[in-house]
Order: sequence, then structure tokens, then C-alpha cells
Amino acid sequence: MMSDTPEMVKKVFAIFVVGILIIGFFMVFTQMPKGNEVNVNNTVSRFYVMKDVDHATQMLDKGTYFNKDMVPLRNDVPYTPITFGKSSNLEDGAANVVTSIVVDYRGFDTLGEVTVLFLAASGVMLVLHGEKRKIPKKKIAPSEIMYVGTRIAFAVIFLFGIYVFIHGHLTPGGGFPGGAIIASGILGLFLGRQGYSPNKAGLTVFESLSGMAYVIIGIIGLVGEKSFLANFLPTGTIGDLFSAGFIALIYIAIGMKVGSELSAVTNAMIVDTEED
Amino acid sequence: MEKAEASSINRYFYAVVLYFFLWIILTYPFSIQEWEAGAAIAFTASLLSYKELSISGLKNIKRIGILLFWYLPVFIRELIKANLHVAGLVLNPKMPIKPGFVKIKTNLKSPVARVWLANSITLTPGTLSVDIEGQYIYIHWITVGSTDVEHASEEIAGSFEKILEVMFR
Amino acid sequence: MVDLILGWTGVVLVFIGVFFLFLGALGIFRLPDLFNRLQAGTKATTLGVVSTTIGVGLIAKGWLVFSLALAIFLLMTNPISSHALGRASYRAGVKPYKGTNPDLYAEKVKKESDQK
Amino acid sequence: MRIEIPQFIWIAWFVIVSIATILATIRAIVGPTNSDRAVGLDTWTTITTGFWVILALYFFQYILLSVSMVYAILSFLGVLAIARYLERGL
Repeated sequence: MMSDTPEMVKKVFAIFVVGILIIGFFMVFTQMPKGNEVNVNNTVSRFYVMKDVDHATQMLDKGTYFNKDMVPLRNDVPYTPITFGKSSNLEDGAANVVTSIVVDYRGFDTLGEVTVLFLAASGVMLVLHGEKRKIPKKKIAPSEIMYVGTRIAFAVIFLFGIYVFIHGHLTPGGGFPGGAIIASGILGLFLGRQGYSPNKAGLTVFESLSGMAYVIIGIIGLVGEKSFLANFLPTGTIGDLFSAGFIALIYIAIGMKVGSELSAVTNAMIVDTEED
Repeated sequence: MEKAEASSINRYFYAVVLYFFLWIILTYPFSIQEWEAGAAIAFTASLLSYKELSISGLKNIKRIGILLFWYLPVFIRELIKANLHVAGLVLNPKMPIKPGFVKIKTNLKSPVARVWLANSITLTPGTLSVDIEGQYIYIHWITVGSTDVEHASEEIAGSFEKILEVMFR
Repeated sequence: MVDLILGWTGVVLVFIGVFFLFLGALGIFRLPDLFNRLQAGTKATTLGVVSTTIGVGLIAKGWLVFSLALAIFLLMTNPISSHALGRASYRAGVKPYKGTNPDLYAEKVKKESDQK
Repeated sequence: MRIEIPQFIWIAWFVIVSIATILATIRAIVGPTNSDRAVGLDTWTTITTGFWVILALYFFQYILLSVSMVYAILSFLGVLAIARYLERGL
């Protein structure tokens, strides 16, 4: 808020915000289902969330998960229930159904999203370009604690970003959040030291290689399976790390691309440069 | 800012070990597939970032024993004491505070050790490390006991400094 | 039986954690100046969130390893961020509470600003 | 699998955390200086990380623990960025 706002207005605003918060918090108790009685068994990622695939398979065999008496939509087509972990279709082979749709059916769309991000990053770097780097003199350097702390925290954040995009087909998450987490780790390095600059050539190489990898995976699908961005790998057992076909490969490519792009954007926005 | 103590190979392998260990923790229900992927990731990811992670390399692994069996019990005791102190302060209607900024001196050479000391000071009763400059740490003390540098150092940092001196030798 | 004991220990730990989170917020609300608020805020909320995390890890079997990792990350980063805030606000010109005595840090900040 | 936690215990946890969040919010709004607001925000994010962990138990979803890890990372970096901005260092 502005510093010349009268005290009264500030207090009224505070009371207003707090009132909304109180209403929000206490609506929780009327709107939420009871904690011990939530039935989330109707979601597929539940199997992975429980981290207990054997139990899930038992549930399948007993028929508690799928309703055997379900009426099929079309009577001329025999009703075949989807069996997780056995079919070769990608939709049943990935624990996270959303990612299977995003990467398989709408894989071309995702390629377009990556391109949009690439164009945005290129635009930022075009606008904020500068050859010479300005050495700041009046700015206050961060202390030793921040330097060492961000350096050690960077390791954890970097590995966690990799964890998020490698497990994209098992848990919510995937390439875009994973890349953003890695880029925020790089932002931490910028905050913790004065005059940090990432290896720009390395970032460019990573970005290009991962973008190329996406297209190459698509072309392999075109050659092998007669369709661009089609799955060409076995789906494996649901819930395992090595499952769900090529989703993991594509998410690794997206994660590296988004991470290096956003790091380059951070670099361009944070560093003062002199135009020549 | 700091000079590397160990060779790059040494630091690289420390990063590999640490990343592999962290990966196992993050993907806890042990499975051989996660371990295979973890090994590959540890080798490649530490190639990218071993320079940021450590300066003294594999020596750090030896410190974990001291960390677990000597540092951690003292730290947890101090943390609980600090919180009881805060609770007494906040719930007391009169709030008996007598704050001040004091300066203490440490004999620790390694920057990482000094940062550990400063962070431990932040989480112990009534003290908050505000700034660090060489061997001096500036501290906000909520109930000032002594303004003398030597005396204040002994009172605030004494118990941790001994442990950290052994640990970062 | 072991599950039962561990579970109720976890419930008690979450209660302790939630209580200290509340105390941290109360300290933020009541104490007179920024640095004292930062003291209460850092210590109480750090113990609160760490205790909550470990308690939840004890209640739900199989979560303990990840929750310990989360607790260690929080223990590592919380003091750093509060240190950064304290240093920054002193340099941004926040005056300490009027009973603050002695103020040895003011000399250092003054010396640094004179150098510029 | 896990112990049955009575409903009143859940309600007690949620009420205490809610009151804590409200107190931190008040400090983040009325704090006399911008630094005070930043301190309120710091406390707010830490409390919310704890709240995410309790919610993870409430819905019994393992992934919400990962969400709280992301939240912890964001709160650390966000507060660090605000601090660097306040001391005119960035």
C-alpha cells in the first residue's frame, strides 16, 4: 500500500482481509469431507500414491475397483474393462493419466507450448540484450551466510527439480514444474553472491539439445509407429519408474529445456548490462 | 570467495555420493529401478554442479559421525530450550525484554564452519545472528547478559564452537 | 502395538508443532520491534514446522523418510532467511526498539556507509 | 494402516493454525515498515508449509508432501529476494 494512505483506511482494509480469511477458514469445516472417510479410490494415481501396487492388483482381482455390472455405452461392441499394467496402450500404462494425455494425444500441442516458451525467452533476451556487463559498485554484497547457505540449498533444489521431472509419469508434476524449480535454484545462486553468471554457452547447448531431442523422439515415432510423437516403447508395469513408454523421455527433454530457458531469462533480467 | 581445499575429482565424487544418497531418500520405498536411475542422475547432475556444492570434497563424509552423535543432541536440547524461552517471553503479559546488539569473536577458520555457528546461534535461546564479518559475528540478544566481546562469545557460542572446531579440523 | 505407540507420539508431536506455530505468530503480533519479532518468528516457527513434519511422518507409515528430508531442509533454510531479513532491515533504516542497549552493530553500518 | 484420529483433534489443529495465520496476516498488513511486512510474510509462509503437511495427512496423499517441499523452497527464495531488495543489493 502507499505510504501516504491514511491510518484509518489501512485498518479498515486489514479488518476486511482478515474477515475474508476467517470466513474462508471456517467454511472449511462445512465444505470438507471428513478426513477419515475420504474416498479417493476413484483416482488412478492413487495406486502410486499408496506406493503399494500389489495391494492395488488384489483390489483389481476382487473387482472392488471396477464395477463389473457397468452397462456399456454401445451394445454392439463387447465391453472390455481396462486392465492396468497389462495392456500396451499408453493411457493404461501411465500412473498419471493426465501426463499420458498431454504427451501422447496432445504431444504436438505440448511441443507448441515449448516453442511458445522459447519465443518468450528469446524476446526477453532480445529486449534486455547488452554486450558489456556493468560492474555494480554501490550495491551491498550479500553476507557469507547467504553465500554458503544458497550454495548448499542449490544442491537440494537442483536434485528435487530433477526428481519432479523424472517422476512426471508417476506423480503430478512433470517437465514444466521441474524446470521451473531448477531455474529457481539458479535464482538462489544469483541472490547469494555478487557477480554470479551461469555458463551461458552451456545453457544454450542444453536448450538446443533438449529441443532437438523432443523432435527426434517424435520422428522415431513417425518412422516406427506411422505417426508423429507416437509411443514406441513398452509400457511396463504401472507404478514402476521404467514404465509408461516415452513419457519419461519427453519429460526429461522438456525439463532440461524449461530449466535452461528460465535460467537464461533470470540472468537477462537480473544482470545490469551496458549497451554499446 | 573461498579457496578450494580439495581437487576437482575429490569434489566431484563427493557430489556423486551426496546426490545418490539424497535420491534414495527422496524416492524412499526402495526399488532397484530407482537406484539405477539415481546412479545415472548422480553422475550427470554432479558434473553440472559439483563446483557449487562443496569445497572440501570427500572429507565431509567423515564429519557426519560427529554431526549425528555429538552436534545433533546438543543442538536439539538448545532448540527446545530456545523455544521454551520464547514461549515464556510471549505468553508473559509484561514481556521482560532488554534487547541489544553485541559482537562476538570466533576462532573458526572455515567459512562453512562459521555459517554453521551463525545458524546454530540463530536457533538457540534469545540470540539472532544479524551479520558476519571475518571472525566477528554481530548478534541481536533479547536479554543482554554481557557487552564484553570475550565474555559474550563464551556465553553464546561456547558450546557449539568446541564441537565445530573438532568437526571442521 | 508399535504402530499405535508411534502414531499417538506423532499426534502429540503435531500438537506441539501446531502450538509453537501459534506461539510464533503471537510473538510476531505482540513483540515491540522488528528484531524481537524476528527472534520469536524464527525459533518458534522452525521448531513448530519441524515437529509437525516429523509427527506426520510418524503417524503415516512410510512417510517418515521424506518428512525427515523436509525437516532437514527447513532447519537449514529458515535461519538463513531470517538472518537475511534482519540484516536487510537494519540497513534499510529500521530503528530498533528504544530500550536497545548496547548497539554495537550501528558502528559497523555507519562505518560502511561512510566509506561510500 | 494408520491410527484413527478423532474429528475433534483435526478441528483443534485446523483452528490453531488458522488463528496463527490470521495473526501473521495482520502483522503483514499493518506492520509499520515494509521490513515488518516481510517478517510477517516469512512467518506466514512457514506456517503455511506446516499446514500443507497436516493437509497431506488429512487427505492421505503422499504427493502433498512434495507440494510442501516446493512451498518451502519458494518461501526460502522469496524471502531472500525480498531481503536483497530491501537492502538495495539486487
